[in-house]
Amino acid sequence: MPNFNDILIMLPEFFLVAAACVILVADAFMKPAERPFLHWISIAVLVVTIYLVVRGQPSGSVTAFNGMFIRDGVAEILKVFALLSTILVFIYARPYLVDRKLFVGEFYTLMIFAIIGVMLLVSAGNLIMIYLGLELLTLSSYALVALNRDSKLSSEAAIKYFVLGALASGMLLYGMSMLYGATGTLDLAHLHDAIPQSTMPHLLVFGLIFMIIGIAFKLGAAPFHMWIPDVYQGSPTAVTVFIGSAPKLAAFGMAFRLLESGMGDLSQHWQLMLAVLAVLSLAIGNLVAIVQSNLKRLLAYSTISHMGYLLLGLVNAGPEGYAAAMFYAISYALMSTAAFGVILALSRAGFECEEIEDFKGLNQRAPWMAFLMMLSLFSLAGVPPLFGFFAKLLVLQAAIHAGMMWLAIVGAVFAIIGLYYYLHVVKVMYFDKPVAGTEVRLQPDFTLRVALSLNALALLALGLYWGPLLGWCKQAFAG
Amino acid sequence: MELSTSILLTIALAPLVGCLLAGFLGKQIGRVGAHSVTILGLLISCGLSFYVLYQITMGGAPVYNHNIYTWFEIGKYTATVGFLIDRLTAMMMVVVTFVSLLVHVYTIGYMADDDGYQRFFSYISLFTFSMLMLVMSNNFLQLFFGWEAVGLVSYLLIGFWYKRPTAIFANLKAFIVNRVGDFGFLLGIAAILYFLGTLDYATAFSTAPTLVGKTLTLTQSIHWDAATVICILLFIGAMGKSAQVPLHVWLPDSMEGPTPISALIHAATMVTAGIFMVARMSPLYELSDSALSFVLVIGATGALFTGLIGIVQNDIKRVVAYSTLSQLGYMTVALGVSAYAGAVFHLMTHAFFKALLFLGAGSVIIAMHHEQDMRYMGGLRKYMPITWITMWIGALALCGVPFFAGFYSKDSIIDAVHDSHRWGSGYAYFCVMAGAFVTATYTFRQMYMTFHGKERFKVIEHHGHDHHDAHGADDHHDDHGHLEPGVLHHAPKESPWVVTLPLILLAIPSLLVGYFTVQPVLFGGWFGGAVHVNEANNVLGEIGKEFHGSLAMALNGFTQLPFILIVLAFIITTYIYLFNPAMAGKIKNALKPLWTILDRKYWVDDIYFAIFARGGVMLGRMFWKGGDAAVIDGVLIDGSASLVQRIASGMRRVQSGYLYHYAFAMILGLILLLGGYWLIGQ
Amino acid sequence: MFNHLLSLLIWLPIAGAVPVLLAGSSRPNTARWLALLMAVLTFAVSLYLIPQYHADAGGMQLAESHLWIAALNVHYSLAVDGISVALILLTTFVGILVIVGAWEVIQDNPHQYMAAMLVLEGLMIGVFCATDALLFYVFFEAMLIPMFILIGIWGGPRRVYATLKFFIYTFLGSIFMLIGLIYLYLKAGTFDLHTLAALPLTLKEQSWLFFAFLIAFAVKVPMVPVHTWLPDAHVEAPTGGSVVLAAVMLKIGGYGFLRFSLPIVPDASMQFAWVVILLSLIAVVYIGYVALVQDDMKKLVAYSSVAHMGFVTLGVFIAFMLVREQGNTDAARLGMQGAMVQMISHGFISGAMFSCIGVLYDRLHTRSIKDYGGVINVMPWFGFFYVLFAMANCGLPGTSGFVGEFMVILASFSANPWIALFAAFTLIIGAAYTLWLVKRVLWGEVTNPHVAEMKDINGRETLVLGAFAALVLIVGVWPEPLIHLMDSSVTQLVQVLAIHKV
Amino acid sequence: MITLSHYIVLGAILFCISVAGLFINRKNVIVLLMAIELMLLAVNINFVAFSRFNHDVAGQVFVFFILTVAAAESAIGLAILVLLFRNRSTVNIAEIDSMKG
Repeated sequence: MPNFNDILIMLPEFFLVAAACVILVADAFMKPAERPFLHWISIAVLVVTIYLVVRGQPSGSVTAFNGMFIRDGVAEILKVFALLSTILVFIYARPYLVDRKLFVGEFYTLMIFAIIGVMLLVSAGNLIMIYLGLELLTLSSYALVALNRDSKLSSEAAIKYFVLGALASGMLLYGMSMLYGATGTLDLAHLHDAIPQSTMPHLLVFGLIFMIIGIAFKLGAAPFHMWIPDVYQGSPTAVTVFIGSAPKLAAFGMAFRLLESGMGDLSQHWQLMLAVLAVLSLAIGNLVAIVQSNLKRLLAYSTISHMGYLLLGLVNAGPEGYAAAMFYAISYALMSTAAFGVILALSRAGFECEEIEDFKGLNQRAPWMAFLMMLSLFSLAGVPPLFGFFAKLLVLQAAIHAGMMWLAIVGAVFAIIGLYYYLHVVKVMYFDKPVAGTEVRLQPDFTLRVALSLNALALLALGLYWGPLLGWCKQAFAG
Repeated sequence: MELSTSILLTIALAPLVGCLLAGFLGKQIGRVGAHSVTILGLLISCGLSFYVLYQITMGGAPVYNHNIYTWFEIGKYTATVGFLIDRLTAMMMVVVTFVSLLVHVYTIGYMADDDGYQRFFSYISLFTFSMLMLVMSNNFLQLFFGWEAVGLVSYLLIGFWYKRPTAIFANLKAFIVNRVGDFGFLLGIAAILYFLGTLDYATAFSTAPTLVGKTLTLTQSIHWDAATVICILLFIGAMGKSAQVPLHVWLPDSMEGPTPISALIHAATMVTAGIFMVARMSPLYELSDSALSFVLVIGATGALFTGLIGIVQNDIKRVVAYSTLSQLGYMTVALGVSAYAGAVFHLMTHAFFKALLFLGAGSVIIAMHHEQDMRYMGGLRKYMPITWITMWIGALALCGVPFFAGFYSKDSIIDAVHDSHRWGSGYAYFCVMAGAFVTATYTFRQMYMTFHGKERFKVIEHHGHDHHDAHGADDHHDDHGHLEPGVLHHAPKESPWVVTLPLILLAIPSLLVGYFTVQPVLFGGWFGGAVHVNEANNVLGEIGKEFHGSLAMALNGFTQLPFILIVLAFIITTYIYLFNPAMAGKIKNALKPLWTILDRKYWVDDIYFAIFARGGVMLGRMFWKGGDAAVIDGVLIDGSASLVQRIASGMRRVQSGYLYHYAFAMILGLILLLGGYWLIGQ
Repeated sequence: MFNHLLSLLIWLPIAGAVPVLLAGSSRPNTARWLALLMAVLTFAVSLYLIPQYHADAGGMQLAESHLWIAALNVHYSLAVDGISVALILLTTFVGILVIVGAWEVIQDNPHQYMAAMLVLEGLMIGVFCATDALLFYVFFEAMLIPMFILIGIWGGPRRVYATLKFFIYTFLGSIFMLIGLIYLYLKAGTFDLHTLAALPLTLKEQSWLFFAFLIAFAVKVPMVPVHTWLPDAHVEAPTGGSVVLAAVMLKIGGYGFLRFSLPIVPDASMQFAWVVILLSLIAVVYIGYVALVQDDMKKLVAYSSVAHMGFVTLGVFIAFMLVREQGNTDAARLGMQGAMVQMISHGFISGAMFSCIGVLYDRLHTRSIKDYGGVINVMPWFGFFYVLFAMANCGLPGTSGFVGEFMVILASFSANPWIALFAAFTLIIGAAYTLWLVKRVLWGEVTNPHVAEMKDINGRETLVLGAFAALVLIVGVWPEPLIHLMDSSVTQLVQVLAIHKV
Repeated sequence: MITLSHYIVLGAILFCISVAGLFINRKNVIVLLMAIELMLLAVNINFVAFSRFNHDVAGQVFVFFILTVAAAESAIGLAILVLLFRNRSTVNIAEIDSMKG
């Protein structure tokens, strides 16, 4: 029988659900002119949620509703950064949506439902919760991808995303069912205890494999990455920037819950599998990115490679490995929001500014934007002293510590190949002359400029002083 | 009483100051200013050099050997800059500064309206400074400094007329050939440091005996005697600097430079640096007979075969140049038979009469408006008597006619070779003896073709501008409007006093210096500790036993084989060039092949150019195109890049855009994982 | 402030870059003067090192250390020894000259150019100060960004190829070093270089680490066969870029060997010293020949840089043979000192050579040798400097170029005569390619009419070249002060070599 | 006597059919939606069977959730399908390939 304490523990989620409903209704009664209120309200809601998440944070790990819901350090960090990135997404998205007549209430409600899904996912304590959180996130994302109803590409992206996503969650469920069969429980904690004395080891591993597929799909690790390029390119940039940030954190959380909390004892199995996936992702992501001409698609492939690096952290299967992976997920979320943010800032009505050619001579047109883009690109490439470098450092260290020197070397080699296409974009921005027809928006929305600058400069700042963040991550897994 | 450091510093630095003033303030102080400051500097250091010589010889000043400052000090290795002043050094200082001073004066006339007037004075003063640093050094580092510095100035001066393609080719050639020698020289110094642990002369010489028995291990099987290795390496340096075969090729080309420096650098001083160095290192050389034999053979070869080339030369300066090569050979031979004093003595006398010959040749060239080909001269004696007489003095000295300076030095060398029992001395004796004949032949030929016989040049009085002695830079050639060779605008005339005065001042020592100094320098052990000769090798000592004074030696000289050869040469050349000029051509045709060999200088230059210059460039191009461009960049760098490109564009096709392919990929992934697990399960 | 002197040195120029950047393209002169001010200030501060650093004491001095990343036990720790001091002085000095040199040469966005230069300067100083491996690595890599920008924006026609090649080449080298460092960190639990130096390692581990370091620093030096980025980078870089690249950046490679390979993996370094020595000798001979046939002045000088840097690596690694096989520490010191002096002097000479080429390029806008000839006729003063630096480049005694090579050759003869034989070959080939260049550029009649119109160097250029010339001559005539500055540090390094870890 | 394995095998067969349906079918998107439904049903069979044999009710609870979500999922799926048809007036998978490479 749920008591009031359970509700307190889940307060942020409840608050957000309530807010989502309010916004949904409010939007119905609002005149289009009043939409900006909606924008600010949504941001306010998220800020309050962050506050609730941080304030109510218990020292250790507590559960609610009989272990359905876990609230611990990991969940806290992931939620905070997921919410933060979503706030950034709201700010970046607005001018873009306004220009394209997409500035509608659904966007905000769907986003908030998606973020609720993220929050449930990262603090799920039970396979059912995982499934529900995941579906809440993905179903909202399907709709968001299709937000621009008149775009061929969007609808194509949506259908591809939908079908593959359904396939993936089907496999996940299938795996869950096997796990359930092998252990007779859906609760992750009990699962963890039940696995050792399970009588059907093969069934367990089968279940594990299907689950890994679910995770890999959500992360976008090869060979379950096929949806990423098309969805990133096809969906409105305002949605792409979201898909590139919070869901990745959620995916990491899901991986952690399932693999560590649930199946930690099977690590000797899944470590190797993840290593294989990591190598594939690094290879495919970095290589195919080289031949891209569309920046969004290029960043999509770079996402795949980055998920490969994230997996390097996971294969360590130890506290510092998870810390490194989470650190990597956070850094990636910040970097991709910054990169896509620049695209959003520069695009104007009738000009998406998503082809690499569109960035020619950006340094002459908008030096500051070019500089911010350069920061995020070098950070993505992992060049010190930027944030991305230290994230790479940590995951490489995790891999080496796990005794997988070969994996670290593979990662290093592909880092070099990856460097090439990031540099190529910098080259286009700085060394080429601007071409006609790519006149970017010169005076982006003020809040956007501020937020974007903060976001990109944070990559530098966190590069110079990232100790506390790492400490926070480590401490989350220490317990 | 002890020499004062300040004096020595003044001697060395005075020319440097002159150089800097003339060089950097040339525009401001003008021509007169330039030559005044430099000549003043030279006067100071020349005067002080004489004073030092006096102090060392008569004044009973002890040998001066002190360091000025430390160049580096690393553990037990120290390199310093300092002076060692003993009789050898003092004599060299006097020779250098004296000849240099005269050349400075001479230059006033010779370069009178050359654009690079100030620059030229700055260079020759810089040269004097470098040469002084070389001879006054008390350690190998400073020696090498001077060694290379004179090379630099020689490079600058040969290319002084930098518009002439031949000049800038010659100076590059000179520098690089010298560098080949320095290559060995530097290794020699390194070897000394390795075996003796010091760069300081005194220490090195005092510890030299410890070299005996030491060997240098080149491979497991090859061990070379330490002393021999050191001496030969050092001598390779001398071969470069003193133009010994096979590194002699640069000296004749160096005649591209203005005549004054041919006299100063390429006859009197720089080229003798090698001889000086070996004499200086005598304590080391005495330890290795094989090294000395090497020196002996090299020197002897040079003495004869380069002289032969001189016979077929028509360029008045080149004749002198080849005679310089041959005379350097004589000095080297003397070194080879441990007659170091003889070598240095010949070095001194040669400095005087060879400088005289060069300056005389220069004076002739002035008169001929920079026509250097002797075939267009002849009968000049009535136009320029002073030059004529002084040059004859030089010529006789060169041939070694008794009483002239050259006689004493050269004959004693020949005797020394005769008495020596060192391996190769037989060959050397033949060479120097034959060399005496050859020397006389080309010398008389040169004198006859220049001053005697009928005039082979035409004079067309040329109205409008009557310009003075034509001069170096070829813009003057230009306003001659290039008539055909041998045609002058106005009759040749004697050069101004600034030119003739040095000739006279050089003629005097060329005539007398031998007579008065042979006794002490050669047989009186004048050099004292400066040169060291083992008793076993002391050939000069042997000769000394039969020495009864300069007069007796000279009189005795008339009866010796060398003099007879000179007379023979005199008769032949006189007949050919005074009475039967047509005969020269006949002989030439009769001995065509021989003549060709000599005219092509034994093809040495051609071979070098083909192998080293052309070959080097070819090799470089091969390395560049083949190594860097093709293999490293082409295959490794760009190759791997394009490989990545290709793989990438291949992989992107997998992303076909078809939903069922995407789904299929996921199934493949599933199969991969399941299969992998199954495999590992096996 | 005394105990933060090094931090000041690093951050002053970097912070100074901000106002320069803010000056904006609209006020170029403000940017120029600001940049110059910052460079001069930095130089002044660096001069203050000389009294602060006690040369006789040697060792790491002026240390400052703050915990940077507690979770990873990474420290922001700086300290300098004699070698670093010398290199820092070189850096700050060159820093001024490149800014003066670029004064009116750089016309588009001078503020960005100057800012990049200042940032670069600060980062390079950081490399020479860092005593924490990770900090070193951060500075080491961060340098690439401003250099990438410098070459890419203000470079020549093929700048994109060159700058990408440069960046990726160097990144490739260093990423493996990073893996090596992580491995060390996992063993030692710290990135502190002292601790790592004391860390016992098996020969197998050492060998792997040695090659990880080798590739990183070999690319930077650069050593054959990973040198091909240098000619391209130099040819395309703006004059200032080339000067910094040649004068300072290459030294970081040599410096890295001293800080990493020698102390951390001495036994492997001993075992594989022959590899480095062989490569260095190849650099001297092979690259000498390649330089001979270049028809682009910058390429020629770039190749000669490779050849000269060969002496640095040579001097450092013959020290192993001398110490361990013969116990001849003094010769080892001689060789290593030679290497150090060579680093400094090559900084002057290559910087000067590239400045000279810049002077010519600004007038004729071509670097190909055949377009020149007879320059001396119109630019006598320039000719004076050019010949001086050329002579220094072929190691004429009395110039700084001679000192290092002389010492290295002396030492290498003690190590093995054959090494000395090949090393000394530079006397010939070096003279050949340098003087042939001089012959074709300076001497001869003026053939190209444009050459006839060239003006002699102006005051600004005279200042730059004169400053270089003064240092070249001072170090050449009296190297003792420089050597004394580094001697105790070198001695300590040599003692380190003698310590066996296995 | 029907054992657990029979159910598992049935579930597996259904799963395979649906998977096959996903990537063998090259014509209609609707078929894809059906395949997805089928897959969920396969999962449900597993759950029910396991929960029955493990004497644990949670599995059947899960099935209810899956069914609900499946409904929502197919709703969205159909919505997207309509959108797709409106934009490209076709639902043939073989023609949906404007983004590739």
